[in-house]
Amino acid sequence: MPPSQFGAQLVDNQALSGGYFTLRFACDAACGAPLSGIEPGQFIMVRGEWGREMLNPRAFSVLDAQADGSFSILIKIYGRGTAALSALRPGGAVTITGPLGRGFSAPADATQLLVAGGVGLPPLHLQAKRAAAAGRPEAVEMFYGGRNADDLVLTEPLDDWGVKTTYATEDGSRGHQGFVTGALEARLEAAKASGEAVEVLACGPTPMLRAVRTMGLAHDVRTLLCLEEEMACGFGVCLGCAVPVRGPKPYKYCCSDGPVFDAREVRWS
Amino acid sequence: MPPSQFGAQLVDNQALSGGYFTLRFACDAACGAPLSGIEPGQFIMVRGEWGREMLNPRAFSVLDAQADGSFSILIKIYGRGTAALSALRPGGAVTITGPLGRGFSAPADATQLLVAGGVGLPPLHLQAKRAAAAGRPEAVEMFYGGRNADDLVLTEPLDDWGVKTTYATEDGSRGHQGFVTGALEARLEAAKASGEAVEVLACGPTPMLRAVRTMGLAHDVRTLLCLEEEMACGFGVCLGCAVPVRGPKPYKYCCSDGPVFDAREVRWS
Amino acid sequence: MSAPVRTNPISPDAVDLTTTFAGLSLPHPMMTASGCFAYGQQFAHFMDVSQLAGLSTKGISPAPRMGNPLPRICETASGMINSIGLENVGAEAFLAEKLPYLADLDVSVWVNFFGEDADAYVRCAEMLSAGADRGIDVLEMNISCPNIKKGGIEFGTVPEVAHRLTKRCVEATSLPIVVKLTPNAADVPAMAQAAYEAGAVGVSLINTITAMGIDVRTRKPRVATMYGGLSGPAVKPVALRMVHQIHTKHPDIPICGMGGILSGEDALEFLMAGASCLQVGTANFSEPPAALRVRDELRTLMAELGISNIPEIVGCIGRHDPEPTYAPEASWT
Amino acid sequence: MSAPVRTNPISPDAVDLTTTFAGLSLPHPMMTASGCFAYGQQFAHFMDVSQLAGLSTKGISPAPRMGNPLPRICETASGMINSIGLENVGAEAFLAEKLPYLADLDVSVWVNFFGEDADAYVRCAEMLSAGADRGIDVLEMNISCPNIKKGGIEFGTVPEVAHRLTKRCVEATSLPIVVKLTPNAADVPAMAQAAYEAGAVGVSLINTITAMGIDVRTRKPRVATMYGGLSGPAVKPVALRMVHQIHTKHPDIPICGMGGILSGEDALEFLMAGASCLQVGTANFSEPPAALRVRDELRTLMAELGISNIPEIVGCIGRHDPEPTYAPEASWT
Ligand SMILES: Cc1cc2nc3c(=O)[nH]c(=O)nc-3n(C[C@H](O)[C@H](O)[C@H](O)COP(=O)(O)OP(=O)(O)OC[C@H]3O[C@@H](n4cnc5c(N)ncnc54)[C@H](O)[C@@H]3O)c2cc1C
Ligand SMILES: Cc1cc2nc3c(=O)[nH]c(=O)nc-3n(C[C@H](O)[C@H](O)[C@H](O)COP(=O)(O)OP(=O)(O)OC[C@H]3O[C@@H](n4cnc5c(N)ncnc54)[C@H](O)[C@@H]3O)c2cc1C
Ligand SMILES: Cc1cc2nc3c(=O)[nH]c(=O)nc-3n(C[C@H](O)[C@H](O)[C@H](O)COP(=O)(O)O)c2cc1C
Ligand SMILES: Cc1cc2nc3c(=O)[nH]c(=O)nc-3n(C[C@H](O)[C@H](O)[C@H](O)COP(=O)(O)O)c2cc1C
Ligand code: FES
Ligand code: FES
Repeated sequence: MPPSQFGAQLVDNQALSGGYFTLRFACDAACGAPLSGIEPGQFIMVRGEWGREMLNPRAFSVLDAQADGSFSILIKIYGRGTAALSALRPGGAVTITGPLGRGFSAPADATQLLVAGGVGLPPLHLQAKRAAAAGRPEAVEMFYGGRNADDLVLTEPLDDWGVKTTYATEDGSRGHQGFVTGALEARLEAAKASGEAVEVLACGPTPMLRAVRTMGLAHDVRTLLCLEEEMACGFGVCLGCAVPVRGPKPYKYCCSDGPVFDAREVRWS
Repeated sequence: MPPSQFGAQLVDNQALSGGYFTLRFACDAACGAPLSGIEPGQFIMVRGEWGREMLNPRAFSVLDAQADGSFSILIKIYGRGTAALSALRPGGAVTITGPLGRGFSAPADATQLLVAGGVGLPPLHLQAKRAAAAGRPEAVEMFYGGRNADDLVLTEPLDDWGVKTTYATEDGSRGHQGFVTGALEARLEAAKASGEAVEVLACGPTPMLRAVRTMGLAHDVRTLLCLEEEMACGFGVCLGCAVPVRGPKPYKYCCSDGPVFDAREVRWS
Repeated sequence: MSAPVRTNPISPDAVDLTTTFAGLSLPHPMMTASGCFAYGQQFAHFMDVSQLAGLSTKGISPAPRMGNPLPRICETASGMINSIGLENVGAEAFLAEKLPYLADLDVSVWVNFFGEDADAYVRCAEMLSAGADRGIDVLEMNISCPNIKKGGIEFGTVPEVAHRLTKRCVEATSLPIVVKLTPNAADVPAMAQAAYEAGAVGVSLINTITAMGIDVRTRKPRVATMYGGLSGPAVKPVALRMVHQIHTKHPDIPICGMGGILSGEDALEFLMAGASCLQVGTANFSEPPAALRVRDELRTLMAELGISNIPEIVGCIGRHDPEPTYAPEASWT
Repeated sequence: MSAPVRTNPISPDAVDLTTTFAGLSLPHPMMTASGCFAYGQQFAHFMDVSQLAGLSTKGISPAPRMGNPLPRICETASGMINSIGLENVGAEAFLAEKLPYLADLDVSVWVNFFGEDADAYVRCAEMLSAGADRGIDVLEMNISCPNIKKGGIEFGTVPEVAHRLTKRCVEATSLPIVVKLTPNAADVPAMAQAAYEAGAVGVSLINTITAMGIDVRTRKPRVATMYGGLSGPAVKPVALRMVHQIHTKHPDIPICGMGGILSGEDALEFLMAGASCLQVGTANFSEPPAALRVRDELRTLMAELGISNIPEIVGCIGRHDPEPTYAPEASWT
């Protein structure tokens, strides 16, 4: 689906634990369902009716999108824009640009280990949902980490879908105590021992992604990282969201070449 | 009452005819009733939670203020600020600075002819209300003009108070056809003929005020004009709201010396 | 207060939006600005690009450039700072890969260009001349390249240096050259004059204002190069002033105005200040078809104000009526 | 992305906000800016004025000035334009009528001053010297007076001229002189250096940026003098850049920073850029006690970031870590 710009209204704003919110929107009637074919990891740019002090739109991964044109995002208050969105009431209007970027593809032969942290959950949550909908919940496994149990949201659907989950919290209040990368490391070791084909799909805070990348490279498994860079346009024209890469050119663009990048490609020290 | 800055929440937002709105606010509990002693013509500076693209607060005359701390204003959409206020819902927070400026004093010996146009109504409406409350509704007479009947709002209370009213509309849909200054001219002639002592208090669009000033000077009756100038601070420090005057200094300040000025003082050509 | 200029509203259909810039006839004043429209293709998803009056490409240098390290952008109050580093595909690849798409659009194609030194400017102008019969209409010479090393700053700030550079480029190409001015110069009208006298057909302005943001948590600048360029509505008042200054001092110099244009009213302000065509930059990021919306709003606003054509109002700003003189002793009437 | 500088949060009580500017000890960095605080009295309704570290008065000239015709102000995106015309009561009336109130406040009193020509500057400095033992702490010399006729522009934009003027004023008074710089100069660090070498104890910046707004209905400029000065959050990125440029080139010159400060985070940005005290201007109009709120927010933010004192962070901005070098041929790991 090529991107377009369209209006939407908030249908529902649900406060979750840990300061998270899910916002569900309906597209303007005339727009159809521009996001229904979205790939997990693809994103939208969102702008509210908040004037031009906040000049540029904000990027959000799509948590889910329905055939009726409705779609939802998961947010946490970071600055003014996310604060304004968290305060949006039903009926509140936003302008959406999307779908943008390239997402994850569905599991093929290797088991996909989905590693999520913080607001990096949506791409992997949707990836799990899609796998389950395709009758292959066992093709993915969710590794989801946070500071404490409140930080882990929207976990019930994962159980409903029959997706295997491993949780990790820094304070041990849910699942393993420690970082999610500890649990991932153990899983990768086990796969190596058994000769099982696995790949890693990760989205979350940059320090987590750096650790996942190092681990994936060390284990020589295919590792895909869904990155965040500050964006002005979201569709490849401002060149603001450069990601340093190896290869024939020094930079690619998070918004148009990504946000999903192969860990081997990313030029991080 | 010296001015202060305080918070308030919208209690009620009433759309009237002609694109006017009355907004009623309650002061934050801790503030008491900072506006209850306001003089008609005094004003407040209002700022909503709309960020800093609109940097400065907006000036509004007080339409009424109660001892319980509630107060109201009459607005019409002019630009972004008034549009944002018109869309404010109950519970919406604003920051108020006031009371500011110098208003009209209560009628003494001369009958006060109150000349109102557009959003210039509030000072004169409150002046009429005060006169009625003091048991002297006959000490004031309202001359109120607009383009058409829809432009004339909040007229019922004037009748309730027993205030004599003369309306004028450009299309003749209510009261005299023509400008309100036509009716005023006739009234001033009558007063001159009968030797009755009158004075003129006017607030409204600048062309109206210019006409009233010329008329007042020609009839040699005391004429007070409640002026509007673009304001940044509202309390006499930015020097933005200069009003050219005769006298020992070339300018006075609309916010701190006014907004009420003697027509003889104003240096208009 | 001054009274509005009273003219009767007219029908939007009666508004003639055509304008002329340095002999170039345009169907309306709205173009898109360099670096804010890439090479155009991506916008086809969002709008009919051929509806634009024209567009200016990302700045082209003789060889490809890889751009600056991250972070490259940050938002500020009603504006943004960028430090992209003039990343571009280079003149050769531009001509081969990007120009054919643009040539087919039937809009005025302005190729924004620069060089790392004076010779590279001339070389770039020469290389791009090959596009003269392949769709390029104008070369827009960007003399404000904050990221160019030695001497580069003088191209944009010293009139004599700009004059010399412009002259060399004008002589090196058959294409008309528009010089894009930087607001960081002390005397912008002098820069415009220098460029015009050197043979440029007109000037465009403003480029971004050098600016900085700081991340207090990392104690680092918010763009990696420390300083970047400020654009967006925040700079509009500065841009308008500079357009008006040039138009007042040098009414013959055609001006393409830009800096924070977001609405038809913004556009009309720039026209009244003295610009005869306009570019929309940063606004494209949040709203890809912004320039076309601005065009439509401009038409509606002109109709409302009874303005039937553009030439009527270019540079029409008058002074306020003087106040009655003040005599301190004057007694009240 | 750079990682935050990790320091443990501390208690707000453990934050020491004291700062030193050119030998002047201040209890915290927050002052109010010239022209945005009048002569102070009106603010007593809204705040305890003596809680400020200092204040700068409306600009004073030797004789009273009546100011510019209307309109004098207009709002812009995240900013405003003013053309007040340096209206003031004059040095004599200032000393007699305004200074006594300020002297009683126990805050650092900076008297902003200017003259219509160089001699008037010197005369004003001399006249105000009479306030040296009556409460004046600093003379803030405004060398950017857009409304001053012939030659005035050069005071603020030509280093040699600024040096000469500063030197004469320094010699004319026993009071320390801080030179207030204009962002309209091409080379602001050179201006700072000129002022400092001429004997100024420090510099303050930025004054407003020359700007314009147009009322498309009246076809008139939105301030009567055509151009006015832009202030507010819109200019903050430009102000930060200039403060940082001066601090980087001339780390010894004490800087009082301003331009769009509205929050504790804004204040911290200016300190990190190299300012050691700060002024709040336009923000006072919408929120009279803005400078004290900013002080409180600064304390809270410093505590959160584990910054225990001001000197630790003045001019602490570092560069970003370089990216791993790029080798086009490099194969993937
Ligand atoms: C591809 C992508 C997907 C994302 N998905 C989500 C999501 O599903 N849920 C969610 O809560 N957040 C997500 N983010 C992060 C989200 O865009 C930022 O939190 C948001 O832009 C912050 O805006 P603000 O106004 O609240 O913060 P402010 O600090 O006021 O923003 C200032 C500027 O910084 C930018 N910015 C700040 N933080 C980030 C960041 N981490 N990444 C990129 N730009 C940033 C903003 O866009 C803005 O330009 C995603 C980012 C990207 C790039
Ligand atoms: C003493 C006083 C009393 C007023 N009382 C009322 C009232 O009771 N009801 C009402 O509806 N309006 C009143 N006004 C006018 C009201 O302040 C303006 O309509 C309002 O500021 C417009 O803001 P905006 O954001 O909608 O328009 P914008 O055009 O977005 O405003 C842009 C700027 O222009 C200023 N401005 C625009 N129009 C005016 C104006 N006519 N007078 C002063 N400043 C202006 C704004 O303050 C702002 O700075 C009063 C003005 C003054 C000075
Ligand atoms: C991300 C970005 C990249 C830009 N790149 C260029 C460029 O390559 N060449 C150029 O002359 N101007 C460049 N500009 C400046 C714009 O063309 C324009 O002059 C400026 O942004 C002001 O207009 P605006 O406020 O509408 O954006 C760039 C601006 C931005 C925001
Ligand atoms: C209405 C107004 C009047 C001003 N008058 C003066 C002045 O008399 N002298 C001076 O040096 N600066 C004057 N300034 C500039 C401010 O002191 C300050 O340098 C500038 O506004 C930037 O700070 P801000 O963005 O916090 O307002 C004035 C600014 C405004 C808005
Ligand atoms: S956000 Fe503009 S190119 Fe990626
Ligand atoms: S509005 Fe600031 S002095 Fe009147």
